[in-house]
Amino acid sequence: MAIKLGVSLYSLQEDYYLGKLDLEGCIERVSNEVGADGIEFLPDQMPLPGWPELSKEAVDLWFSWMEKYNTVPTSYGAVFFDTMYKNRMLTVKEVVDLTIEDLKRAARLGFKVYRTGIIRKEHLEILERCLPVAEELGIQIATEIHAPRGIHTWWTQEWLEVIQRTGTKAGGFVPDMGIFSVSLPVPFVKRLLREGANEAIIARIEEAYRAKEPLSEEDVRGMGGNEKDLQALSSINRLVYDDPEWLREVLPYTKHIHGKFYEMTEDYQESSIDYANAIRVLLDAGWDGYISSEYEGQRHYFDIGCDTYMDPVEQCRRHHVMIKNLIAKLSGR
Amino acid sequence: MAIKLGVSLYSLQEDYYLGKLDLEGCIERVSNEVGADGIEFLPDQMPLPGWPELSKEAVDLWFSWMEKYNTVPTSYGAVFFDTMYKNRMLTVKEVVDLTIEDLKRAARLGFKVYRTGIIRKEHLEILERCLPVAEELGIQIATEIHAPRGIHTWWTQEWLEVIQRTGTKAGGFVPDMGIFSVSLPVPFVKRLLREGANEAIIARIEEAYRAKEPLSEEDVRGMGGNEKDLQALSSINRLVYDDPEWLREVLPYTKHIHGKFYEMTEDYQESSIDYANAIRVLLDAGWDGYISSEYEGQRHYFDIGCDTYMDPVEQCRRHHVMIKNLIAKLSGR
Amino acid sequence: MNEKYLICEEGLRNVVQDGKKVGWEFWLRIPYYAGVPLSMIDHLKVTIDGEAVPEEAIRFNTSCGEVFTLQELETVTTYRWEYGEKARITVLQDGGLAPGRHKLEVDVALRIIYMPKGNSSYAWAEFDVE
Amino acid sequence: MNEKYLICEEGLRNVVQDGKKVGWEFWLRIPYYAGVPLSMIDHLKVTIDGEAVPEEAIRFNTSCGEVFTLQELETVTTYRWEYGEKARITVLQDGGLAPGRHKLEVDVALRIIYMPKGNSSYAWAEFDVE
Ligand SMILES: [Mn+2]
Ligand SMILES: [Mn+2]
Repeated sequence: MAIKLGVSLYSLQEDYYLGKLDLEGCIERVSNEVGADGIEFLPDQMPLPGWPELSKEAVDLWFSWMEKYNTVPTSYGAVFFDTMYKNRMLTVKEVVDLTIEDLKRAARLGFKVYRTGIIRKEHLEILERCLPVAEELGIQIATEIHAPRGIHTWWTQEWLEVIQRTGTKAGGFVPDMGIFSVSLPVPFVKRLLREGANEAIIARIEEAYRAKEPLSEEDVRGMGGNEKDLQALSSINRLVYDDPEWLREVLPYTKHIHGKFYEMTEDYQESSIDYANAIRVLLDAGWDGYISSEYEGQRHYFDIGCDTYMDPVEQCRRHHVMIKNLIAKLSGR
Repeated sequence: MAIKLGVSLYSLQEDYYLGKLDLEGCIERVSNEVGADGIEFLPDQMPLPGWPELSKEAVDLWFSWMEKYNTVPTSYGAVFFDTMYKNRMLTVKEVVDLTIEDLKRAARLGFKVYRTGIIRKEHLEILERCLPVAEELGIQIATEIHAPRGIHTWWTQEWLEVIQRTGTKAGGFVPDMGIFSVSLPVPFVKRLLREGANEAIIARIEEAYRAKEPLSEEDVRGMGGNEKDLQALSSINRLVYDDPEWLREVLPYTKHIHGKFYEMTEDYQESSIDYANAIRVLLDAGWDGYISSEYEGQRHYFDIGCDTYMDPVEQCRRHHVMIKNLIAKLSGR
Repeated sequence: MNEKYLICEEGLRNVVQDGKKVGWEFWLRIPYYAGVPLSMIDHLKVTIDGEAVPEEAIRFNTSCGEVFTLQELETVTTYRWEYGEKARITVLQDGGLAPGRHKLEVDVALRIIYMPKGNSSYAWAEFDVE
Repeated sequence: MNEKYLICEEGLRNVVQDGKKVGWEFWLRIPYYAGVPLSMIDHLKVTIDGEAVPEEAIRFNTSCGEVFTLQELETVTTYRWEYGEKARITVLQDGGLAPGRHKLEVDVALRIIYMPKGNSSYAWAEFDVE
């Protein structure tokens, strides 16, 4: 199939944070237990030895893992360091220089997609200035389309304008499936309920969100909502539900997708995100690329401790089953 | 002959500072007008384009000049950046990393000697940690033996200890001929006299220095000395006259020498420095390497303006004549 | 972020030098989902038994043994606080902490570009000190 | 060092923006025998007609067009003040300088490792301003 499946090691972050897994361990579990070959990682989260210097030894180590676990590098999760110093923002030239160094590291590690994110207007100029180097390196600079900004916002549209104006082959996007959110993340709602939110009020907040008639603070207070209900409201205001059809506008420049999800049930459902329509568009467009599972639910279980964590590996496995099921069903197989 | 002659572009600094010469112009004048082939330069003084990044283009440009002017790179004048930040000194590791990068640049430009200088105790550890990289690059890390410190001071002796203890082939010295000073720099005395110093008092200060019975401030005041005479006294206290025989202790680790001088007369004399005895030792030891002329007299003519500058190119030419004359005379040719 | 796991289970210990208690220390994980150069630590406030520790008394110890004051951290771009690293935080205080139970509070913020309002995290814990 | 040539012969000029005089500027060479990263400028004091200019009003302009305050310079390691470069120094001052003769004084210091007491240079010049 044209849609390939991978995992962002971001999904396994809590186990790494607490010292239960190292970088190799994460790759091993993705390969052996999720059964996927596409590896996305954030070097600043799970650095190779000596990072941010990248020695030949570190490169060899990386590829030895890729070979050992039968995996391939997909997308490299980069960050901007504009805020390096307290007394000033870095200049455009300084960020360009750092980004070019980073692009080279990504290319040396075999990545074809350099996922970054436009935050400030300056980033458009910065990334445009990096495009020639990216072309030379054969890597795509892809800005993530991520809530609270969607496809029809300047973050996406102005980068699209740069791609089309320059005619570059090295510019693109990583749409994050979170832009098709139909409700608050399930584990977040569970936590709010543990903390005292009202189930009925949250249900009405979510209905109003789906009806595109969002409630106001006054509305929620009028229903007798407490601070936790208001937290649900302010969170839902930062969610995005883009029409999945809009994906077609960016798919020609998209090689990689973030399969954001918050909680997979035992029967392979993720009720917070409209995967069905997104996958339908991808299939219809004949899109080719990796979807990286990006699990982001564990943090909502911190209050009740490590032992009741959802297992991120099992979560990613279920996520892949869901996508495969959708593909099978939608393509009539 | 085993003693080869070159010029440190440091000698031409004022013309560069005032925009009369660029880096290529300096090399051209050394080659065509001094008639020497050995080129020493300080990249921080006369940087190649894009410095401190060193592009392939910049390297090609450098070697195109070496070819065009029939010159060879001798010693690369490096500096330490410990004081990069106002709020702290750089750590040993940070300076090691910067120095390793710099060693690589020096090696790429074809230099065989990396002239640096030990200032803080930490520099001993820093340079020792850089030795393995220098060995790999085939470049010698040479600390300058420069007044106010001479051969028998810790700066020199502790680096000698490192060289002998490690058995490295990549550690050494650049003796600066200024450690054989027999009087204040001639142009400095001329300036002091223009500014009101007393010729007789300065002569007595210099005599006492040569007799190793230095005068005190009280002595000079007692002779009726003024502030300018006292300036001569404090300056002479920072001069060094090492026994030229001591050179033999460091010559086995010496590939390059700084031919410091302050003013060459028309008949090829430099009266402030004991070149005769130093050259005698070099010849007797059969020393092989470059002496880089390092003219440092122009600054003392700033007060009477550019037009009366000594011409640094002519000064270096005369300096080479002096050394050749000494070699001929001392080797009985 | 990660508030529950910021202060590490290693607890609170006195620092003894030449037989004298010269301060105390604890271990801290980063309040973020990645590592950062140390210069991106925007503030690190420490409170013990309800009393704020003077900023000048705080030292950040890197995993490779460098020691920085908070003021020095502002230019430290070449050393990182890695994700999951337990950074040792030392507080210089003659006599250290008295034996017994103490309440430690930390408020730590990083400068992250997509968090324009700053990323400040608060955590507290109680530990017995010998 | 190089005191005679620090202040450049380009003199002193008002800076006009949208038809208004918003400050004035002059050009300065480095008081050293090599170039340095801008963070190594330890201080840059400017005096006009005997009056010290407030530090916050001073701007250092790099040859490639970046503009930094003196406080920002403390972390600017990636841009250099090259040996022989005429750096444009701007002083923000509403109304600029009145036409006529003005006395400019500068005191500039770099942090150089082998000059433990600092390397401070003083220069002055008088110029006519239109
Ligand atoms: Mn994402
Ligand atoms: Mn020298």
